[in-house]
Amino acid sequence: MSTDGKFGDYGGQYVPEALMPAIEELDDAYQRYVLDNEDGFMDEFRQRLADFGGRPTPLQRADRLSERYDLDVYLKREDLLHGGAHKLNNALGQVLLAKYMGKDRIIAETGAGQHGTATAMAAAHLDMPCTIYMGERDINRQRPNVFRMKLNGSDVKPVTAGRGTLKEAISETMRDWAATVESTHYVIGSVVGPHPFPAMVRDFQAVISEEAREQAHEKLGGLPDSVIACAGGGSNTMGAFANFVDDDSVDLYAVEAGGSSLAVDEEAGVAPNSASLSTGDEGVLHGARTKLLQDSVGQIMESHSISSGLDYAGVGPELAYLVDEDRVTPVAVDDDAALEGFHRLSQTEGIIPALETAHAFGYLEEHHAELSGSVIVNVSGRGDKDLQSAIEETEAREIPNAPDMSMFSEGI
Amino acid sequence: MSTDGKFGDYGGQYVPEALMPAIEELDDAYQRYVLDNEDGFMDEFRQRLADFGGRPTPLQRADRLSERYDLDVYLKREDLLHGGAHKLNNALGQVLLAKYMGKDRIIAETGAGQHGTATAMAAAHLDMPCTIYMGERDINRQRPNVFRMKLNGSDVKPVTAGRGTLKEAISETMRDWAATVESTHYVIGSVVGPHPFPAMVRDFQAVISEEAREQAHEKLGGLPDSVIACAGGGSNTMGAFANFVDDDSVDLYAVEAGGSSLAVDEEAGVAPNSASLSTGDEGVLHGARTKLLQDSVGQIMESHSISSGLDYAGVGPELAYLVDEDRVTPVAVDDDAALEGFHRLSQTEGIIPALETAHAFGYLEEHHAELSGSVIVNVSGRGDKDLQSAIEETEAREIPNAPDMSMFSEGI
Amino acid sequence: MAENEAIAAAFADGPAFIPYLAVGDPDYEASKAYVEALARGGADIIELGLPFSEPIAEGSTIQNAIVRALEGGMTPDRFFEFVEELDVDVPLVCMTYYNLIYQYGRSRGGEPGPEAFVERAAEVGISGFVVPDLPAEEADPLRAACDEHGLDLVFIVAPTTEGDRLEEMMERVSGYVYVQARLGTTGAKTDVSDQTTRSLQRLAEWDVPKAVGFGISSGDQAARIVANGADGIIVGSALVDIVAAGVNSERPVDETAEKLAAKARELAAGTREGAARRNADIADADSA
Amino acid sequence: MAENEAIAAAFADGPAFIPYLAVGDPDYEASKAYVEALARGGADIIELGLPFSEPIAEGSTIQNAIVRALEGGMTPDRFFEFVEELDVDVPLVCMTYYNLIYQYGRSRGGEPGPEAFVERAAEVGISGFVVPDLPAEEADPLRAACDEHGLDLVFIVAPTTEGDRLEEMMERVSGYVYVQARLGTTGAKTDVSDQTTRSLQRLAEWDVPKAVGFGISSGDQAARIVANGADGIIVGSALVDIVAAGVNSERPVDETAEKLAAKARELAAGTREGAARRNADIADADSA
Ligand SMILES: Cc1ncc(COP(=O)(O)O)c(C=O)c1O
Ligand SMILES: Cc1ncc(COP(=O)(O)O)c(C=O)c1O
Repeated sequence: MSTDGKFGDYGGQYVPEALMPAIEELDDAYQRYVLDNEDGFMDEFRQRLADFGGRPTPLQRADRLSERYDLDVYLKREDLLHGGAHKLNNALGQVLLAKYMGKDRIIAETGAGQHGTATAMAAAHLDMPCTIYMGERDINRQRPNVFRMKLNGSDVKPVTAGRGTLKEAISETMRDWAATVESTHYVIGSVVGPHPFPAMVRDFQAVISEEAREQAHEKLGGLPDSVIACAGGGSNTMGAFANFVDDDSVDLYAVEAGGSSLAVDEEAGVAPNSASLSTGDEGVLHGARTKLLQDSVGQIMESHSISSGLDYAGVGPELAYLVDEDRVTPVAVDDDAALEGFHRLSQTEGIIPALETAHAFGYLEEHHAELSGSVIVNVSGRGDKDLQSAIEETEAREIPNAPDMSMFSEGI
Repeated sequence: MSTDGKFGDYGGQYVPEALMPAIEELDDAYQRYVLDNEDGFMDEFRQRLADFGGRPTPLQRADRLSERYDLDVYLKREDLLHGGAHKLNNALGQVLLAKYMGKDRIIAETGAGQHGTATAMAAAHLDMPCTIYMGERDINRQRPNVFRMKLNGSDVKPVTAGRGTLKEAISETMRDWAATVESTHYVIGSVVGPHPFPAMVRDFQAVISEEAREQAHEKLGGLPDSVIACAGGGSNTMGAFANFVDDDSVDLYAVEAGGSSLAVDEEAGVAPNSASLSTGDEGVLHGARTKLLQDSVGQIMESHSISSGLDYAGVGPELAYLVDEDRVTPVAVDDDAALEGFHRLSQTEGIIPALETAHAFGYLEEHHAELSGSVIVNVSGRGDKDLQSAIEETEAREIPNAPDMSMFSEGI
Repeated sequence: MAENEAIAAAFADGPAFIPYLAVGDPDYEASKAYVEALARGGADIIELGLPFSEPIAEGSTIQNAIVRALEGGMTPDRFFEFVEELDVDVPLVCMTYYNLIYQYGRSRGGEPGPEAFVERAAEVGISGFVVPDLPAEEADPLRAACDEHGLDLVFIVAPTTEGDRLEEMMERVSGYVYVQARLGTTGAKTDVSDQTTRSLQRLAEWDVPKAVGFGISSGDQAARIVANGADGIIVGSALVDIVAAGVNSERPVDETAEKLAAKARELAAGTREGAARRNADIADADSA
Repeated sequence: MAENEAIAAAFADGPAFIPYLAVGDPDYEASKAYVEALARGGADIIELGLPFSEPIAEGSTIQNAIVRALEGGMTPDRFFEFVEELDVDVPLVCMTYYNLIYQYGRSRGGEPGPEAFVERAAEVGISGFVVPDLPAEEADPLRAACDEHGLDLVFIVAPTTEGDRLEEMMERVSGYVYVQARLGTTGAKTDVSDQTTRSLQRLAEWDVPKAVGFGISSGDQAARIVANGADGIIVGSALVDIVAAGVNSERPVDETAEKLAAKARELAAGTREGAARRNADIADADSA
């Protein structure tokens, strides 16, 4: 990354003028506290990640998958992080940073609720008042996560504008921030948004590959041949890749949600997938230039995935850049393959992955023959949040390795 | 413990004759593999607990609770263990032991489903066919856990006899075991049942206090003044106490479920609590002599607690013994206090505890003034499984620190 | 070690038919009619189950009977009353779980321990005990109380019981041993395991009567088992099934009692038939 | 840097009233009637919003207008058609988000970049642009295209914009600066922040016209702001509210248009009134 917040032509700061001082202030804080460890910020961050978050997470050899695929499959267990996903690495980093910056309030938006719950946890832990914006429709689809946020003392604000989903929640959070920049920090949930967010979130998540690289040396005696991670916005992805990017021998695979099809429906403005790296075009969204799912005139398309955490029309600008540079290979698996991956890991290794994560295992199941040697798969999160969708989506399809779930046909 | 499986007069092997060879075989395996580390059993167990389970779990200083209570409160974070509770320590140990014993099948019973899910995970991980018996009524109350077991490839067998709850499931599992002892290991879920289960399960769970003791030396520079753990069967309790029992300066508190009242309803055969250590009498249940909730003639009473994992009429014989010896202080907090503890930890530390665990925090909230210095609280599990009950039970009461949950009145 | 005379007498003239019912299933009066029907049908000894809330050794048939009996209000004191009132002329063995035996003293204001229970049982005319969750190793207090009152203590020998454990048990047993026909818990099954034969052989060196139970449901089976050397057959679930069917179809008590008597007659006849065959075999062997 | 003559002319004889509407809200024809009503009501310049699917800088009022317009089928090409067909005699400024400007070239088979969009905008008679998500640092390509076609590029100055950022912006701005009255996003508010006064003071050294927007909803406010030194007032949400109310109450288009015209008259009058007051103040000051 160059210091101007660009990754090649990607990135930048395409935001309303009113937010510029806030992101400049944040950029300054990022440089000082994160990059230069001023006041021991990074030390405190790492210590809290260990004590509160449960780091390091294991790098576990998946014996049964290794046998099945004739590979050395290793799992980086972010599902064991407090909250059940890698999201806390970033949320804790940003809430702590907000404290160092003297902010006294946190806001965030959330779609599926994973980033919201991580932020609410971090805010409770660090005693920061926290408001989470969430589309009304998403609230109704993700009630357990809403409840978790409220239990942690966050104020969950339903957003009724538009369709009541993530995009409206993002606008609403921007709106709040634009009015409160001086006291408030906006915790963005992935490696997206204007600089410094993509770089900063990557740096908070990079602990994943920092640990994995070291653990690989211990357990594999060297570097892995490939690293695989699912990609929505791309924060677990960049976290898992960051410390391997300079190791040219390590292949990096970003697995996107292929949804029901990679083709788009221009008419309806709908892409039945969330594969912006694989199929998107360059454009400007939510503060950054990156690869997007958009129609021919530049309206953002509604994306789709069975996993709400991957269901986003954009992707982190650094990933877009690394794909253009041929450093990261973008791949996509469809909803069915993701469900197959979900059941495979659950049955074979006793780990129920998030549906997001399941895409990485769907890729492994479909393409293991193209891989060789040792593979690290980032288990970005656990699937407890997805049980209901997994039942419904599995029932609606023919998934070869699905268990009999007839007893759940009326829901769980 | 003496080698005859007794803790004072408690313990023993009150089982049908048909099971005696199985528990003798198990006792032999326990001595060899667990106590003598034959074939490196304990080394493999510890390695798998680390890689698959995510051990060590942190000992975290709870800054905000410490301030609130004017104590040094430390949290032993078993909620971060794979599966979300301490249960995996035991399940993984027993399934691995079954493998070493040459068994080719695992059975277990489960009430709330926590032990069942832990066993199903361990069985998937170790490629052991697994059958879980669960009362039909419990199945309907704990559907997400049932689904998790099935996802992990276990066969969940509904038990329709009697009231369709834990006790019938236990009988059914015994029945299966009695018919299949040669090929099958019965994974008991707590420090209960006939010898060697209480000792063996304690030894598998003792990793909690082994780590905590070492971590206390690092973080507190010495021993804590007290250790607090909730107690149902008592496995997280004995796990948290085991390595402190010989340290006379460390006070040990076992917090039982006081339910709605410590009084009993002889007529109905119901104890509206699960406080067998605090209020029970000596008797014989499920293979061991221990303290029980029973009516005057010795029929076992129906126990009650808002937390299904504490809802058991017996308790581990070793705990009964340690209470008689005045080494462990049995205390009880009622449902309301447990809910207050649940909300307190969630709001103050960003950790949503299991309702079982919440009893320990309810005790801290009510009795912190009687404690001094440093306190380790065992966070035996996370509360994701309890969100629905927490809403319902909170709504039915006046809990001073409960968040506004009106939006959830129709369920989550 | 005391030997109860009534029980010894029951085995004196040939193999014994020993039926089991849960007392109080489905209610006090019906249950009395059922037990008396068994006596009428030819029982030599009757095992009377005192229902315990956690019957871990039972199959689901008997477990359900126990639930019915408990719901019908059965308690240890009602059980003793029941035995006292019973109008039968065969020895009665109480089958229950140890906690009820152990707590009875306390329920009467004394100390826990088996003495009070055994004393009261002797008073009402019980001749012995079977306690499926009491291993021989823990049985000394109960054994002592039985000795004091002249009652038998029956142990269950599983197909897997051998060596030291078997020795310990045989040292403490009196009346008869309950030979468990196969692994598993109680429940009516149609096959007669050859584990039974092996068990009988293993027990041959002791001269206490060997009664075989678990899964016997027909006169035919009874005959074969007795022919194979058993000194008695114990039948529970097959009889409880009749009670359960009566409950489910709301059959009048006397009809169910009649069906029980008929089944008892079949089983008793099978037992005699087996004895006859065995004697014939012995005669054959003698004459060969 | 080019200066658009029409816009310069609009500020030439005193402060300008600059209303905003989202084009296509709630449909093409109604929207045309509404924009024409604004012109009738005395608009000096009109800001025409080309709806973008992710309007991150808008308050919920305008966000909802944009949703309606998109649902009504508005697209960049329809927007240009709309402008072409519009029968008004005031300069028109296109307000939209950068992605639509950037992608337009590609949608016509060429390269992405702002040229094609600007060329087409110039063709249909647009005089300038406001692009709320395009910071000055990223604006050079658009600035260059505007220069080529004689169009203005308006930047928004926030209360917090100062120092180097302000310099960069003022170097690239033409037509007018959009002075954001207060922090936050668009939306009708009743208070006139004194952040506005400070902003105007900070901008005094540049002689480009300063139009104040964000939260202006009455003629009174307009008058006060202009009296305080603004060269124009920009009103969006207060007008969009009228459109929304019309939609919600299913009012006939011409009635809503009339209400818009009336509101425009009020705001235009306020603007003139403010100018008069300021001149009087200046006269006062002069005579003092
Ligand atoms: C478990 C998990 N994995 C992955 C993602 C996708 O986000 P990202 O691509 O930023 O890692 C999410 C988002 O909610 C998630 O919850
Ligand atoms: C989180 C948690 N804590 C505690 C318990 C109680 O069990 P024990 O007393 O054996 O630790 C349970 C049982 O399900 C549990 O799930």
